[in-house]
Amino acid sequence: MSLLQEERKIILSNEFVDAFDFAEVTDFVKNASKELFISHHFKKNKNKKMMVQPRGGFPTYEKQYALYEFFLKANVDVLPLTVDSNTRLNDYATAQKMLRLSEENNIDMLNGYPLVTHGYRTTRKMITHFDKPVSLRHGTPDARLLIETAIASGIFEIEGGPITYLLPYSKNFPLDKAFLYWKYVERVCANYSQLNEPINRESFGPLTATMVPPSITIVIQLLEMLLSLEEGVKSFSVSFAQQGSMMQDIVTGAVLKKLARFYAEEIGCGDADIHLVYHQWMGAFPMNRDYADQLINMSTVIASMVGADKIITKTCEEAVGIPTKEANAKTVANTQYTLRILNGLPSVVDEEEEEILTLEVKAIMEAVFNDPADTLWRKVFNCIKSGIIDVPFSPHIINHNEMITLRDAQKNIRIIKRGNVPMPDRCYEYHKSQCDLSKDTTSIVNDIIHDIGIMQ
Amino acid sequence: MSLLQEERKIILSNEFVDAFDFAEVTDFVKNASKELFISHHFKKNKNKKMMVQPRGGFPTYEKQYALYEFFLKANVDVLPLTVDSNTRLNDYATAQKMLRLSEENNIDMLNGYPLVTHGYRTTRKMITHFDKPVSLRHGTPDARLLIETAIASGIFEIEGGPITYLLPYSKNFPLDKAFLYWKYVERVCANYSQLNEPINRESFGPLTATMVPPSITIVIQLLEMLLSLEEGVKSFSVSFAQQGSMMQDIVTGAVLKKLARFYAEEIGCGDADIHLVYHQWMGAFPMNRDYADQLINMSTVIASMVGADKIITKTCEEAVGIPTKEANAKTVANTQYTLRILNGLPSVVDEEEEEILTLEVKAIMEAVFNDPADTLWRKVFNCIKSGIIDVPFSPHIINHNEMITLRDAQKNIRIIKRGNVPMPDRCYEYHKSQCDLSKDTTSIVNDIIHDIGIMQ
Amino acid sequence: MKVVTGVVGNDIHVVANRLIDLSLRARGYEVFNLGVNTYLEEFFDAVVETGADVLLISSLNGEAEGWGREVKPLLTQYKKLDDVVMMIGGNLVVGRGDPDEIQRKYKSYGFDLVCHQIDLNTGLDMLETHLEKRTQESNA
Amino acid sequence: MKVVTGVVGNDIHVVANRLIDLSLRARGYEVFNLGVNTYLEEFFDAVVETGADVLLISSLNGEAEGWGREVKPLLTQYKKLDDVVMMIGGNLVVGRGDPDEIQRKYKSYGFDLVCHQIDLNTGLDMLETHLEKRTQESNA
Ligand code: B12
Ligand code: B12
Repeated sequence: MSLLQEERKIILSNEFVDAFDFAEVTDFVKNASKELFISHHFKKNKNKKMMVQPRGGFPTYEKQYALYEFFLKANVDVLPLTVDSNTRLNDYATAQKMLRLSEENNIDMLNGYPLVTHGYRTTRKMITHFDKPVSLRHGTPDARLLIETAIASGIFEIEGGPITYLLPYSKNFPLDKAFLYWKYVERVCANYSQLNEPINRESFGPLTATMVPPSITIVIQLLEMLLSLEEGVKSFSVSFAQQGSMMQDIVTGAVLKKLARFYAEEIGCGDADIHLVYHQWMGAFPMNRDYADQLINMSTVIASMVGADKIITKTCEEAVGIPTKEANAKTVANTQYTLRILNGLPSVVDEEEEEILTLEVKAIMEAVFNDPADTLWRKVFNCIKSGIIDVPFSPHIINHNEMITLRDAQKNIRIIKRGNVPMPDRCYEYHKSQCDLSKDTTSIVNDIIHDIGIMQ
Repeated sequence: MSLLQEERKIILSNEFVDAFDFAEVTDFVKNASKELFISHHFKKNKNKKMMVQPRGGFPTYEKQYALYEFFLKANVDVLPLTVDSNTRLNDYATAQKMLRLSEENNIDMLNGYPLVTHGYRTTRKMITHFDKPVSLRHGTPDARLLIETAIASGIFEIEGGPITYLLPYSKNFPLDKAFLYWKYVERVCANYSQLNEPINRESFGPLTATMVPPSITIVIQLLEMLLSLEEGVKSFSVSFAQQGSMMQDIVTGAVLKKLARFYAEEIGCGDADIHLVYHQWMGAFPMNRDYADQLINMSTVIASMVGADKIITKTCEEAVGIPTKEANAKTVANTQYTLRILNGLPSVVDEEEEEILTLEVKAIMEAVFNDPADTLWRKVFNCIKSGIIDVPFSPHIINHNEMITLRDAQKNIRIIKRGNVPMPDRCYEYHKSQCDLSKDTTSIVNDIIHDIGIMQ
Repeated sequence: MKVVTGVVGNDIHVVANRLIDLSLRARGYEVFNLGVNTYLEEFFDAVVETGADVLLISSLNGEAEGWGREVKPLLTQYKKLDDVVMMIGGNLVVGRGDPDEIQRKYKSYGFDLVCHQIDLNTGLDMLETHLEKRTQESNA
Repeated sequence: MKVVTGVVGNDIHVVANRLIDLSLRARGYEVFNLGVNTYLEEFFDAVVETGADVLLISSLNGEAEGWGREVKPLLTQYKKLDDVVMMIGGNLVVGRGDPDEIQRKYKSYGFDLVCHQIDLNTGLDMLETHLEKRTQESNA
C-alpha cells in the first residue's frame, strides 16, 4: 500500500466517519454523472457563457436542500456548499452537537453545512439529486477528511489552498503544516481525476479583500496552481476579486491568464485546463441595500470585461449580516439577467500596465524559485516568512505586514512601500509616480482609511 | 419692431397668459443666478463628473415642489420639468380645467406640470428657490408659448426639436410647421443667450427607442444642432439612448462628438459649446423591477464608458406604469452612487466601426446638403419626405418606413434593408455581412420581434 | 377571419401595433390595421366597412379608460356590431392596478376579452379559444 | 489615557482593528493592541498588566454574543477592574437585530458603551463624552 493510501486510511478511520468504503467511492466517482463535474462544463462551454455561483450553507440537510431548490429556480450554474466553522477547525464533536440542536429546535446553530457530520452517504443523495456541479467552500487549513468526504459525496470542485485559506483566515495555524495537509488534498484530487472527468481545484484569490495589490494576488495564485499541478491535478481555477478600478481588473485578468499558462508549461503541465474565476467585490460593503445591488451589478459588468469563466456572487445583505436564501437567489437571478443583456463588449488592453505587472510578478516568482530550499512548498514557505510575499491586512503572525498600498486617482491599488517584496525599481517608481506622496503622513493615513471604505 | 418681436407679442397675448412683461423678464434673465444655467455647469465642470437628471412632472405646484425636494435629497444635478400632454397639444383650456380639479380633489388629473397654466410668475418662485438647473421636457411641435414661459420662469435648458419631438411622438402633425415653430424657439433662446450664460438646447436622440441605427440617430442630432446654431444658439447638447451593445454605444458617442464639432465648424459656429447626453435604456423594459434596476445600473456604466456629460435616468417601474417619486429618487441616488464607485475606466476605440459609421453619416448629410431647396430646414424636410432620412418605428405618416434593422450576434443594430437612405455600398455590405441573412423570412421576422424585446 | 386593429386615442406607441399586425397575419387572419392615433368612430366604421369578425384595440399610454367609457354610448349608433368580438389589450390603466378589477371594469364597458399587460401571444391564444367556443356554441 | 483593544474570539477580521489602532493613537491614547483572535482572559490580563483605563473590544464575525455572556463570570476572578470603561463594537449579532434590544443585552453583560454597527469615529466620540462625564462626576 502506498504511503498516501496509508495516510488516507488513518484520516478516514475517524470516529466521526461512518465506515468509509474506498471501493464503493471509487466506483461512484468512476460512474458519476458528467454534469457534476465543473471541469466538464468548462470544457463543453463553447460560447463562453460565464457560470454563476452564489455562496451559502445551512446546518441541516433539509435547509441545504431548500437552498438548492431556491438557487435552481434562480437559474444557478454552480451550487455552493459552505462548511461551518467548527468543521473548518476539525472540531467534529461540536459540529455534531450543534447539528443535533439545529435539527431538534429548528434554529441554525451552525454557520454552514457540517459535511463530515452528515457524511458522504447522506450528502451524496442531495448532490446527485440536483445533478449540478457543487463547489466546496471552507477555509480549512487541515481539510484532509473534509475533502475525502466531499468527493465521496459528489462534490467535484474544491476551493482553497495552503496560502489563500490561511493568511486571510488565521492568526496562528502553522503555515508549514498547512502546506503538507494541502499536498494530501492535491494528491487525492489528482488520483480521483483519473477515474472520470478531472476534479477541479480552485484557489481563493480575494485573500483579505483589502488593498491587496494585483502582483501579490497573482503570485499567490500561480504558486498554489503550481503546487497543485505538481501533484497531478488536471483542472485548476485561478481567481481574484474586484479591486476597485475596472482597468486594473482587466489588466490583472489578462496577466493572470497569460502567466498561469506560461508557468504551467514551464513545469511541464501544459496539458492541464486552467480557468479564470472572478469574485464580486469582497471588501467592505455599503449598508444601503440598493447601493449594494449597484455594486454587485457593476461587478458583473467588470467580470464580463475581464472575460472570467465563472463569477462568484455577493448579496445586498453583505454589510448587514448573514444573507437570507432569498437575497442569495435574487443575486443569482440578477446576475444571470445582466449577463444576458450585456452585449457588444469591447476587448480592452493596456499594454503599459500589463508590462509593469508582468515584470513585478516575474521578479517575485524568480525570487521564490531562487530560494535554496529543496521543494516548491518550502521555497514558498520561506518567502512568506521573509516577506518576499507580503499580504496587506493579513491577520497571520507569519505575514510581514511591511508592504503599504494606496489607491491612485483611478482607484488602482499602488504599492508605496514595498517592504521585502522584490519589486523591480522601475515598477516601484511607476507605482509611486501614480500617487500624490507629497502629502503629510496624516493625510496619507486618511487616504488609506478612505481607500478601504472605497465602495461605501 | 422686428418681425420676431411682433410674433412674440402675438404668441404671448394669449388669453391663458397673465400679462407677459417683456422688460421684467429680460431683467430677470440678465440677473439670474448662474446656478440655474446648465451651460454654466458644463463649463465649470472641470473634473468631468457626469450630471444626473431624472424624469418627472406633477400637475400641482405643491407636488412638483415636493418632487424637487425629494430629488435634492437624492443628490440630483439637473431637475426635470415634464409638461402634461394637454399643454403639449396647446390645449390650455383643458389643462386649466384639469389643474383645478387636481388641486381641489388632490388627485392627479394631468400627466405633467401645466407650465403655461401655472404661469411664469408662480413657477419662477419654485425654480429660483431650488437654484438648480432645470430641463424642460415636453414633446410639443408648437412650443412657442411654452418656451417663452419656461425661460421667463428660470428654466434655461430646452429639450426637443422639429424632428425628434415629431417623428416619434406624432402621426399627423405637419412637419413643415414644426420646423417653423422650432425656428422661433431657437431664435428666442439665442436672444436670451446674450443676456447672461447661454440657454442650452438639447435634442432628443432616443427617437422611437426601437431599433434605430446609429447613423440615423446621429444625422438627426447633427441636423437639429445645425438648425439651432444657425439661429444663434451657443450651447447645444446632442444625445442618444443606450442601444443594446456597449461597443456600438461607445462608437456612436465618439462619432457623434467628432462630427458635431466638425459640422458646427463647417457652418462657422465653432464657438458654440457642444455636449453629449446619454439616456438610460429607453426601449421596452422588463416587468421585473429587480431586472429593471440591473438594466439601469448597466446603462450608467455604459454612459461612463461613452464619456457622456449628462445622463437621463429611468426607473424600475418603467414597464409597470408612471413611476412614483420614490422610484425616481431611488434611481438618482443609485446612479450617483454608481458614478462614485466606478473607476479606472479604460478608453476604448473601435476604428473600423467608427470609420464605417462616419462614412454612413457623411453620405446621408451630403445627400441632405445636396437637396436643391434654399434653406436647411426645407432640405431636411424634403429628405425626410423622400426617405433619405428614415426612422424605424416612427408612427408619423410622413416617415418612409422602408428601412429594416436587425441585431447581430453582439446586439449591434445593423441595417439589412436601406430603403431610400443613401448608405454607401461598402457600409451596407458590411452591415449585412454581420448578420445571418440566409434564414427564411419567418425566422428573420422572429429575430426582429426578439430584438425589440432585447432587454426583457 | 377578418380583424380590425389599431391603437386608440392620442396614443402613438406603434411598436406593439406592428407586431400585432405581423402576428395576426402569421396566424392566418385578414388584417385591417388602422395604426396608432385612431379614434373609436374610426374603429367602428372600419369594422362595418370590412365586415370584420374581431375588433382588437391596443392602448399603451394610459388613455384606455377614458375611451373605454365611450364605447357603449357610441355602439348604440351602430347596427349589426353585436356579433363582433371586442378585444382590448396593452396598459389599461395609469400606473399599477388590480388585474381582477380591470377585467371587471372593461367587461362592463363591452369588451369580450381584456388583456391588461398580457403578452401578445397569450392574448391571441385566448382569442382563438374564444372563437372556437363560439363556433361550437352556434353549432350546438 | 491607556486603552487595551483587540478582536474577541476566533474572529480574524483585522481591518477595523488596524483602523482603531490608528484612530486611538491619533486621538492621543496610549494603545495596547492585542490584535485579532484574542480571548477574554487575554484582554483582562492585559488591562491589569498595563493599568489601562479603557477596554475596547471589537467583534465582527457574529461571535460576540457567546463571549458577552462570559464577561461577568470571568470578571469576578479579577480585582480592581471596576473603574475600567468597558466598550464593545462591530457586528454584535448574527444577521440583523433590534438596536435597542442589543444595547440592553450588552449593558447587562457589563459593557458601558455598546456600538453595534456604529461607525468608529462616532464610537470614539461617545467614548470621549463618557470619559469627560466621569471626570466631572468624580470632581463634583
Ligand atoms: C418606447 C416607448 C415610448 C416611445 C414610443 C415610440 C413609438 N412611437 O412607438 C416614446 C419615447 C416616443 C414614448 C413616448 C411616450 N410615452 Co412611452 N413608452 C415606451 C416604452 C419604454 C416601451 C413601449 C414599447 O414599445 N414596448 C414594446 C412593445 C412590443 O410592447 P408593448 O407596447 O408593451 O406591447 C406588448 C403588450 O402590451 C401586448 N399588447 C399591446 N396591445 C395589445 C392588445 C392586445 C389585445 C393584446 C392581447 C396584447 C397587446 O403586446 C406587446 C407584446 O407583448 C414603454 C414602457 C415599457 N413597456 O417598457 C413606455 C410607456 C408605454 N410610455 C408611457 C408614456 C406615459 C409616454 C408619454 C405619454 C409620456 C412620455 N413619457 O413622454 C409619451 C407620449 C406618447 C403618446 N402620445 O402616447 C407610459 C404609459 C403609462 C401608463 N400606461 O400608465 C409607459 C408605460 C412608460 C412609463 N412607465 O411611464 N414612449
Ligand atoms: C473583508 C471581510 C472578510 C475577509 C477578512 C480579511 C481579514 N482578515 O480581515 C475574509 C474574506 C477573510 C472574511 C472571512 C470571514 N467572514 Co467576513 N467579511 C468581510 C467584510 C466584507 C468586510 C469587513 C471589513 O474589513 N470591513 C471594513 C472595516 C473597516 O469595517 P468593519 O469591520 O465593519 O468595522 C467598522 C465598524 O464595525 C467599526 N467597529 C469595529 N469594531 C468596533 C469597536 C468599537 C468600539 C466601535 C465604536 C466601532 C467598531 O469600525 C469600523 C469602521 O467604521 C464583511 C462584510 C462587510 N462589512 O461588508 C464580512 C463579514 C464581517 N464576514 C462575515 C463572516 C461570517 C465571515 C466568515 C466567518 C465566513 C465566511 N464568509 O467565510 C469568515 C471567517 C472569519 C473568522 N474566522 O472570523 C460576516 C459576519 C456575519 C455577522 N456578524 O452576522 C460578514 C458581515 C459578511 C456577511 N454578511 O456574511 N471576511
